[in-house]
Amino acid sequence: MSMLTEHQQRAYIGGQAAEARVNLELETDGMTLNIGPQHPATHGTLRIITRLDGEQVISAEPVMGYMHRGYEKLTEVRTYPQINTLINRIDWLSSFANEVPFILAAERLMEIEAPPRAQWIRTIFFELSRIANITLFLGEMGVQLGAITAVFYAFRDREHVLNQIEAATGGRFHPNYDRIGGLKEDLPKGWVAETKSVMAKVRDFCDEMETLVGTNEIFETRTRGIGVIPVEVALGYGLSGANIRASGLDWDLRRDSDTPLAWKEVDWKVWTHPDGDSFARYWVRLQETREATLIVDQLLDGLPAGPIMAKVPRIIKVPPGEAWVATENPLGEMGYYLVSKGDLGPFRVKIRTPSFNNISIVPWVLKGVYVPDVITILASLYFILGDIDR
Amino acid sequence: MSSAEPGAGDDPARRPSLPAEEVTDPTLRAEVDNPADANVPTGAEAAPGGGTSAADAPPLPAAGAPAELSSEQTPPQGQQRGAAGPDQGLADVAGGDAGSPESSGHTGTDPPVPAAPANPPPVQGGATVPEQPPATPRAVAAEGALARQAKAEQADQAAEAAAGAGLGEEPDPGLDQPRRDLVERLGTALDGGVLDVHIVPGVDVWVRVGIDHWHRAFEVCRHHLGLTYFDFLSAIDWLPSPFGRSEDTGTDEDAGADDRAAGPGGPGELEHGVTGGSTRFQLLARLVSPTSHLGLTLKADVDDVELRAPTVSDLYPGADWHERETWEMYGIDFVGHPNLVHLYLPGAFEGHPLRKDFPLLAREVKPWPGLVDVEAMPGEAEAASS
Amino acid sequence: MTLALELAYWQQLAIKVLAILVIVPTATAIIVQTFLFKMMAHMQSRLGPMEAGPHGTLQLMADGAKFVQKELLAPARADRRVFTLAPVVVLLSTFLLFVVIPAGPGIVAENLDLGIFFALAVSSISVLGVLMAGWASANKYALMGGLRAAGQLIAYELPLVLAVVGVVIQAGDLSLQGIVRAQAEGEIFGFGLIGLPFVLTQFLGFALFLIATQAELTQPPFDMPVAESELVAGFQVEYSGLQFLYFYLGEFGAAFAFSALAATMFLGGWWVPGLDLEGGLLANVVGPVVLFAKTMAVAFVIFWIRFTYPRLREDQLQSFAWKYLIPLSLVNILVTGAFKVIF
Amino acid sequence: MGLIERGKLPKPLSHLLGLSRSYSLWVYQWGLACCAIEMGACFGSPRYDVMRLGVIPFPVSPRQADLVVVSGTVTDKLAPALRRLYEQMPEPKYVISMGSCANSGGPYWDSYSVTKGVDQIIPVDVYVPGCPPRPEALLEGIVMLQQRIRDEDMAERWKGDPIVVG
Repeated sequence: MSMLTEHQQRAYIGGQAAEARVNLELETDGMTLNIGPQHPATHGTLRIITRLDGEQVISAEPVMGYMHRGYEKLTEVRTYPQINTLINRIDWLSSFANEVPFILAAERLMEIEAPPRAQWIRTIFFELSRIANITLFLGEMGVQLGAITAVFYAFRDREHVLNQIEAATGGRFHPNYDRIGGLKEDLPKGWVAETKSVMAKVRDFCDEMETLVGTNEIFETRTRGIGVIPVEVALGYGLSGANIRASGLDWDLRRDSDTPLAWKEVDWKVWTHPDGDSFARYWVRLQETREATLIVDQLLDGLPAGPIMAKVPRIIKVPPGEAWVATENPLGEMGYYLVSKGDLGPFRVKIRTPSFNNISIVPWVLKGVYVPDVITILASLYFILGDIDR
Repeated sequence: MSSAEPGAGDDPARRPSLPAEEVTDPTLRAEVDNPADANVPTGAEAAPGGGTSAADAPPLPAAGAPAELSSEQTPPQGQQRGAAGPDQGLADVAGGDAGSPESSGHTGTDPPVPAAPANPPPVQGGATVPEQPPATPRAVAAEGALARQAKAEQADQAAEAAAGAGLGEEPDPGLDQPRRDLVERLGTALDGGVLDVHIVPGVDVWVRVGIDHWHRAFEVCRHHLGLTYFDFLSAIDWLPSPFGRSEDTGTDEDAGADDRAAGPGGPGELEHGVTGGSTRFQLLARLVSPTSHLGLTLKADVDDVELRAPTVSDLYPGADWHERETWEMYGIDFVGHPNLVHLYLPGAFEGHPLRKDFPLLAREVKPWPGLVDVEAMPGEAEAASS
Repeated sequence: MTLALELAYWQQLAIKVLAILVIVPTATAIIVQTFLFKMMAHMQSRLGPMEAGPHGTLQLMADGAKFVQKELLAPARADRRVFTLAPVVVLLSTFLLFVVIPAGPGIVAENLDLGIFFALAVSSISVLGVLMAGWASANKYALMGGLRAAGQLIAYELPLVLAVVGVVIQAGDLSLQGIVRAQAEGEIFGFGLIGLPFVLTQFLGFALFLIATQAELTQPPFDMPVAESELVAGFQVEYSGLQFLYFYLGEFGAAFAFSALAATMFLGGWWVPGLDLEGGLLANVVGPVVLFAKTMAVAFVIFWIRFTYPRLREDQLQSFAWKYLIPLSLVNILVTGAFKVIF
Repeated sequence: MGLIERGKLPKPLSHLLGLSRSYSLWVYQWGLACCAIEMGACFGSPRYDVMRLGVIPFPVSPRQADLVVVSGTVTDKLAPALRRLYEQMPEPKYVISMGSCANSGGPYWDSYSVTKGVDQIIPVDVYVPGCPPRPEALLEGIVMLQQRIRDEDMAERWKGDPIVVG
């Protein structure tokens, strides 16, 4: 009998000692809460280790790599067309937008210009994939905060856009439609008129989202003033896209960098918001979706005629050299640093993805925040796991 | 809205359907009415002086050059449009700039589309292609606003650039004044640290610095050159892959072989890219100025033996994760990094995957199942017709 | 209960207990089926379960039968006894609520004089069940869920009770039959045909009651304890199989019970013009149907709010209760009292 | 349930229980990569609504789920988490492996960090090929799984070799 109790005593004392050690560094025994790797709030498999004091977060450390597929190593052992199929699976919501910077980098090294019609169609599909990506965000933001109905409307109206992408490219959202020097094939008959009507539907969807979620008082109390990111901190961490425009910086690669795509020929506007909080990020993305539908309408009006493929040798060999091309993807600035030595495949491809930098600010922005706000801030930063882990 | 003149599109619903009064929040309404003023930079560099952005874009499409050729030589073929896209409105406002000639396709991808009506509209285009949009596309509101905004970006940077542009000397092809200024001022600040520079006018600029000047270069870029935006940091392993290109099929093998025979030597030979280099591992980083949109790519050779580099996460907090990833993938140790632990790979992963000599086991066991010998197309000689 | 044949007391008791044990699960099934599956689906422009039974009506039978077959898991470090007891406690409070709700002149399990007082006292037992579940599952998420639930239910117990006080002052009687009778006999400025459903005079009380019920049932916008995106499933994280079914039944049973209470107190209960209050076959048959219809109407509003609104943060939720709901309900009581004295 | 396992139940009753199991498959949200968006379109969008078939996407914790759709790339770092989650699900449980990444590593067949196929970790009942498979393909996988559950005999352990859709 006594042996048993002595064993229990030793275990008890051991437990106390361990407990004391933990408390030593913290005056209160903080609780470590593990959000993820499987968690409805994180879009996929991001794990965040948070030390809590009651409901407040003392420190948050994201753990990644659960979706790391080693893209940069795989691109070194593949030829250019094979890489093209691989990279549109990085940011799987707007997959056409992943192909464009890589193709532009290769074209810059090969000094080939795609004919104007191809550039215009590329811009149209770029904006279509932006709409497909951000409409899901508008619905998802509602679900993260508890309004279940919003995401169903998002999925319903996103289907129309996917139909248009599939009609022209064959894939719902992994089109693999871009080629070095142009596009795979031209648009099917009647596609332009159909896309016009889909754009009108997306605009109605945006208005619906604005009334259902945007101007909802509880949504505003949950997001206004939460997760405020000033501009300098955003610049230091390399945030891009709607996250930095929501902090007030008027910077959009579509207008500011000299991409050969057709944004210059269209009249559109870059939306910014001075607050920099979660609501601002949601609001900027909502306006960007509307703006994207207007861009597509104008592009469809002025679509030039002509060939869609420049003269390209059948076996593509990019001459030796290095090129960096970045475009304004729906999530932010996505760029490829292509190093080629004249082989069938590139020598080294550095893939700069927007979500990687967007999430690197999480430890800074989550300090001293309530647990429910962790979800709001993560939802408003809007990252895709494939983008972070490559 | 201060947009200069409406673009080709004529539909009145140009502005988003968000009527002003629906926007209740005053800050929002201010935002909707005049976007350019709303982005009062809080502490960040003010929008650049008119001079910089105008000067940044030489009106004439400058010569794009492949890496090897020195930047002055004009490209053999294919007009590389270089101008960063000032348009009619901007040029007038900036004044003094050699106004872009009426027909210059500053953003035209192909030779500027002639003002004559375009060739017959494609069949499925449905509506006839409207008359070719006026040669000068609408001045983008924000860019115009940027030019008008007189605040100097950084006392020395703006003055220097404005002085350069003000001279109004004849813009010869290949001159890319803002990027040259950037490199000169970096060179003076590092006094000798800059080992090699490569400028592709109007496109990009590479600078290779010594590894001991690496931290100083970042400091200068951040505090003096206004490159406050941290883009990325990574590394390149210049050792040619000992596993060869298992992708090449039969026909490509011989095509590839003779190139390699003529080109750089076998696997042992290190052949570096744009700004040269001597060691196997080379650090690569890119910084951008969020206002003048100038990007600078920094490179530095890492000594092969001790593989060590100073960390820059104290200057740019974003570098923290990039350096962890580079350490994990290449094994380059970053001195002074707060917590250099695995980022992507599970703890027990040994080896550095992105090194060229790291084998991809699945490929060694069985080459790509889809390896079909690509038979030559009939009439291989003439290129595939468009 | 005045039945034709004289029954010994225990026989009447057995019938009553049996009746409640039958009514509550079927009522919950109807609520879940129509609202949680069908109404939510149609609100989100889709069909909802269609395969099980004609037009998906037997979906809940399939769910029930499946949950019975599931393996009962409990975490190793869980406190076994408290772990299994928690769902029973939550279910108990739902069943007890139905004791006092009158469905007709003669149809009421126990016409207590303190009817409404008993109902509110019993409804707070579920807080105990939730806390027991939260603590016993030895899981961080469950613990946080349990603590949040305790804070929230207590914070919203007060407006619930105070909203009811207004009704009691106006009816002058605590027993639910009395409240129904008061509503039936009252008249508005001499026009007595439709009686005086208290919602007309106590609209503030009705609104407060609905908001407090939404919080009692831990439904969005007050569903912090079971917040999917943060606490995974709050205190229900570790429950599987039959125990989860108890929680499920408890949650929606409580929804039915509270909307029945709201219907009785504010919409005139089982009485409609034309039914005599003393009893008789017609009233005893039509009464339950009327009560059911009014309850479904109230439940529709509750679930409608549930599917559209995002959830409030913990501190906003508490401040909303203490700063707005409780003062409002006190004002309501003051006004009702003043009117009672004047008229 | 011990009773069902030992197969003592009369034929019609076990068929009825099988019927109820097939009509109320509570599915567990375990979205990984691009297939998760197609799974979301299948679960959450009105056009391919899966609730019609009685598959309810409500439960959030594995304890209440009896079907898990592994949709996306399973990496070596994620394998232990996936294994632990599978074990937390109560017994009559089924697995659908959706997409070529989950089936066999897919386009990342030569990657150093991707597990080549989820069946190395957990037993799989239905394979849905495609990269990403269309929502209709997942629906077909679910319907075939339901047919199998309906006439499944819980007594014998071996459930037959896995179904491959299409």
